[in-house]
Amino acid sequence: MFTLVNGLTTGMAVFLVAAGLTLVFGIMRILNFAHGAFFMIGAYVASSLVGSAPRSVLALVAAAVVAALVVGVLGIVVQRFVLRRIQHVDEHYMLIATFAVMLVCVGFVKLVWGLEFLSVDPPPGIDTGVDIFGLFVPSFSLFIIGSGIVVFLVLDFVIHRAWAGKMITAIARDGWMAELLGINVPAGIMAAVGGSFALAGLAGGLLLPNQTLSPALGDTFLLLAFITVVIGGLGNVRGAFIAAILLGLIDGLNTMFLPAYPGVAVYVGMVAFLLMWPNGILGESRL
Amino acid sequence: MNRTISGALLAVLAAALVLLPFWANSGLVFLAGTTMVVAVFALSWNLLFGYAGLASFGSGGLFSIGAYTMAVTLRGGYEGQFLLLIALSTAIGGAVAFAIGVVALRRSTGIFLAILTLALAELLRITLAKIHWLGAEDGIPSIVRPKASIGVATVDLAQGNHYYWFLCVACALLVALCWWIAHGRFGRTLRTIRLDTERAAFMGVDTHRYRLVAFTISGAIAACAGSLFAPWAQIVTPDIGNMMRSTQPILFTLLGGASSFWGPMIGAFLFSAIEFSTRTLVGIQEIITGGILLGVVLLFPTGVAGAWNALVARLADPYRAEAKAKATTLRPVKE
Amino acid sequence: MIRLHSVDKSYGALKVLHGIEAEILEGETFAIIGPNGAGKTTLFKVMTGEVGCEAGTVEFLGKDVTKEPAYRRTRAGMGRTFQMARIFKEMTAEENIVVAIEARAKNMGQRDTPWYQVRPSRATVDEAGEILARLSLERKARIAAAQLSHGDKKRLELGITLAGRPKVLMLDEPTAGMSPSERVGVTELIRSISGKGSGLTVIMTEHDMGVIFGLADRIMVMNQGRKIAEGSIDDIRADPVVRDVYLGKEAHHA
Amino acid sequence: MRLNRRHFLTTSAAGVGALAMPGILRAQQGEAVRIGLITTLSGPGQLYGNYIKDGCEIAVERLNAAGGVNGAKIELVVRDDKNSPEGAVTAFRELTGNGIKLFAQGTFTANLLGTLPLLEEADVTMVMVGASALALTHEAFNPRAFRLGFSSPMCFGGYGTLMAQKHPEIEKWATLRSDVTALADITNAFTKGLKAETEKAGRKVEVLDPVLVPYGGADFRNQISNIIGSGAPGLFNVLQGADAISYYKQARTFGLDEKFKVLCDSANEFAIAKAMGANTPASLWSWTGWYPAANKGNPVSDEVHKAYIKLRGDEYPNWYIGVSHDSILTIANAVAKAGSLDAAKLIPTIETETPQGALGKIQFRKEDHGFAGDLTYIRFGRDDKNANGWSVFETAQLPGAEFLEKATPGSKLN
Repeated sequence: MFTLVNGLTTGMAVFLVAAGLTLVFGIMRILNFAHGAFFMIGAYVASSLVGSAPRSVLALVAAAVVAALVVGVLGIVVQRFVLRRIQHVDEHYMLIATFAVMLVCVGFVKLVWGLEFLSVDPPPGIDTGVDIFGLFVPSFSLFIIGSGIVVFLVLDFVIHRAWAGKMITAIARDGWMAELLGINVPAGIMAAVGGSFALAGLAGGLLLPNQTLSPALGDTFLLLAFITVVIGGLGNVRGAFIAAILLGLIDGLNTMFLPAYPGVAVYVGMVAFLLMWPNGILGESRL
Repeated sequence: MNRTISGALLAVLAAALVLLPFWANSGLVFLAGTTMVVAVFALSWNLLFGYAGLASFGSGGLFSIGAYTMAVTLRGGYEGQFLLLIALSTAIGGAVAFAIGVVALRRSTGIFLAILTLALAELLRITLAKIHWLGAEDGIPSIVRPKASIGVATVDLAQGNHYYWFLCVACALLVALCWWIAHGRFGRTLRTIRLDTERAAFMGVDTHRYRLVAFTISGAIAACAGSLFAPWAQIVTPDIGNMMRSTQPILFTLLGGASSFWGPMIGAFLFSAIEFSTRTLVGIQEIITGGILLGVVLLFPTGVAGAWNALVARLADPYRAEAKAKATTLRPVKE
Repeated sequence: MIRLHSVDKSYGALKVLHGIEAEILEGETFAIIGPNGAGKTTLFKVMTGEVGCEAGTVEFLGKDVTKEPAYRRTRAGMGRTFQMARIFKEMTAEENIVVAIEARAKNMGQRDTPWYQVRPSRATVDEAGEILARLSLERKARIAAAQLSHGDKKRLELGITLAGRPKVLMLDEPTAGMSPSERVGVTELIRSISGKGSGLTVIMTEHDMGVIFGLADRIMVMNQGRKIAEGSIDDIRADPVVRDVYLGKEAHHA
Repeated sequence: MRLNRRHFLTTSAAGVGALAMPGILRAQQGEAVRIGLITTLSGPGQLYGNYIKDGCEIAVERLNAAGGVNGAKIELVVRDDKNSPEGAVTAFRELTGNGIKLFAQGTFTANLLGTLPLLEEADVTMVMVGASALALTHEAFNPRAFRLGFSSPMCFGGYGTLMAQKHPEIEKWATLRSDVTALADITNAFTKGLKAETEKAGRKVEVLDPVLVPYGGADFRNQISNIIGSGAPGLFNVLQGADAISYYKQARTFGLDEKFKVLCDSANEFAIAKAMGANTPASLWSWTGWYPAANKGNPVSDEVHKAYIKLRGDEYPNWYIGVSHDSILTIANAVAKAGSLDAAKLIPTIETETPQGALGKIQFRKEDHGFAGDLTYIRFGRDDKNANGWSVFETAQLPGAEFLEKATPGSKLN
């Protein structure tokens, strides 16, 4: 039972990171290697703001929002000066460009924050556990699960219901037509890209008390987020949400039934999934 | 004109490589040997990507299979049959690639194939790190450089720079093989599949079979490169097939230019040159490598080979080059 | 030549073909017409094997090919072009034809190039030259296909198809997007290829009635996924149902 | 924001200077005594590589200030092994090609295994900095290499012994480690030491099978729940670096401090406290290779400690600082005594000399060039009274020689 709750926690943590990744793919059709690095920068920025012991949940969330803004701006800069300049070339050059951006980001983090480990504690209020029907659940787990669900609901609403989402969808499907309809396409793309990258920063801030900060932090989540995004169907936020939960559960069952081979089930599960549903659970989506 | 300049340059570079041990530092010689092997490895990857339109992110796994096969058989005392061992490693790599291709290619292409192969390579790495018989994480060290006998002549590859020259010959042969595959009828047909799979099918081409064959050949050559690498580095570890290894050929190919046959090799040598010339700037390696990659991508979006072709074409015939450069962003594979 | 028997096809919940029955005879030029969305292109795809069908059978040369993939049908003698010309843009016009000839040669077991030879054989190059000449593209042989004009691209695609020496030539809107003068040229070209005595069967869809009436022996009219009429040009012109749903409206507009 | 600008600039300037030098050509030997340092300066191991570099640079500075070696200055030539054996081999061959005969190399075992077979041909002498893997002094033993590091049976066997002595009341131990084979050796050594000592005292102790976590994981809650569920009052934790800190952080909510009477960390020492500050576990043991406060009265240790504080402003240097300092010291001392860079003369000198280093007397076992220094264990934890939120409660030292494994150079230890 605890495995389930914890699987959900892991899943939601991964979803927080994967959401931005899948959106970037939906808008620009690139698998962004630098996403993990942006996540890491978000975490470092937030940690510089709150110090090692945040005073309240609000302080943590506020720091996460600021981190999101910083990373969003960073994302816009990257989009403007790097990705946009090569978007008409070959899509694979986007891949190499994001890889290069990742290297620069990691180097930058090393220079600014150094190599020593940094740690941020859960703020008071979510630093203990609660008893739910006799099951001990850390309240920070609930915080992560809640954050994941909120982010998902907001994203889902924006994409499928709100005007902004429709506009972005129109741009993603047919930029030329959108322009004809009077939508400011460059501004729209910029906002969407900024928003997607900002999600990485937000995730970095929210997950801050969950793990330790080191320049390798980006790698920890990047691969899991890649897997989630692919299993869920590229560009599909709902798919990523479901896939993230599945991933968390698979990993949980792994520790339960195959404790001698930690972390292996995720890969095996992914290979099996891809062979069964080569287009992801909910299919690919252009946003 | 274009071809003459490029050909002359190629010849000069090849000669410089062969003569390297006579004038360069042994570290540079080692790096050059490593680069030759990964250049061939990158070439094998581009055979799949630039010709069949399939992007694998798990090629490092096949490289690893080749390297481990060689390491284990050499440790097992089969040094006498070195050439046979290379063939064996190649065959095993090909067989594994074939098996993966049979299962994976029918169902997934594009990014899904990329992620699938990546997952398989990671699984292989994790598995290798757990097998004590294969040295677990520390791998198999102290691999001997054996004697190679061709008919009557026997060369002791353990001596001096003999293995380096052996690598030169072996890599040249592999490059020639790739060139032949890429430029012959098979390569032409593969290109039609990358350019328009459906159109190719409506010429009566069994696209799935061609892709499978390309996948197998590419895997076999990757494993062959791995098998050549094991006695060169004299140690193999599970990390020999990690994600960095798998992204290596992708970086080299895109840096050099995927649309050119020589692109992956140019990329490999350029990358090594960058790394070597910045080796003393410790601690900011990532920024340097990343910055240079970014610069190349932004300045030469067709890769270095594309930029070179454009430059040579402009020198040769300024007017036509202009028109050509405007008309196509991605140029056909030439040479 | 080709016989369709009660073919059904759906895309999800949308049923686009309802029990199509048709038989195309050897040597004739058979046109499929109908308003946009009538299911012409889908029917094409079912015949060539690009998509499967839920029910019914497709027979080619007396053999049931319903389950056969596209490349096998092509090997058996089908050749098709697409609405939007699909050619290998990065290759030159000549290379486009050469790869098609080589594919055919391999399928038919003709081996004129030794295995070690990299360049295409003399015979292949000569044949490509002939085909390009027939398409009046011989002067553009060395130009990258991407740079050809729209009309030339469609000609080149026809050349790729012809290089496969098909028994039945399937043209999906061969004159779509062409200027009137280009249209005349292509119509002439098709007529010269499929003229009596060539033995070539042609199946085409087309919007331009001038092209249809200039080429077709028999016409099938489709509407909303159903066949509503079939016959000679005169039969179709006289058919009251066709007049109602198709020509009729046009007549009113005119 | 802990970028030390001055240090960064000097590093870069030195780098640019070295770039300009025609290093790729076969250079002739200069006047200075050049020591090649190959360590990990990029990727995941960079943290430790940087410590090693700092320690070595402190040593060079100190030795040169004292007049160098027989009047010649020592020059350190640093290269990155790029976290891979082939990177290490490239660097090694480059430096030997430039005529360097003295080497210090360290962090990862595999990278050392890559260069060890090359020592003979290049005719060089090497000190393996901080290396712990058994293979280096056993199956892969090379007479030209000296291990200035603590083997797993020694420091973790001693660790187990210490725990059996300090906490005889604990009869059940849980163990936790990353899914990495090298860490399995550590766990086994601890278990062996613990059991041997307990049995000697006529008692019994149960050690549970290790709980495994994936290396570089992000969430350890499942494993935490498993371990706490086992009911063992003692825990030996063999996670490394960021993993370990994440673990303690996530485990706190589950009542880590209350559930376990004794918490033992393998070797992360102050990295945990420095990252976690006021949220450090209440009490935590850790092994360390060098702790200045435990070496009071050793002037070298104090000097190195001071130099490090000056360099980085950090009062709690990582143990690699001391070990890497002593590695350079060992080489320099041998060169001074032997009056030559020749390996044939240096090796017997290193074998017999016992220079005073930060770790104490540096002495190698003659048969397999293993090192048997003092073993230091520290207990630290949360302390509200201290400004940084934690302090060191106690230290314990054991003589390493008692725990050093049998010498079997050239073959695997059974």
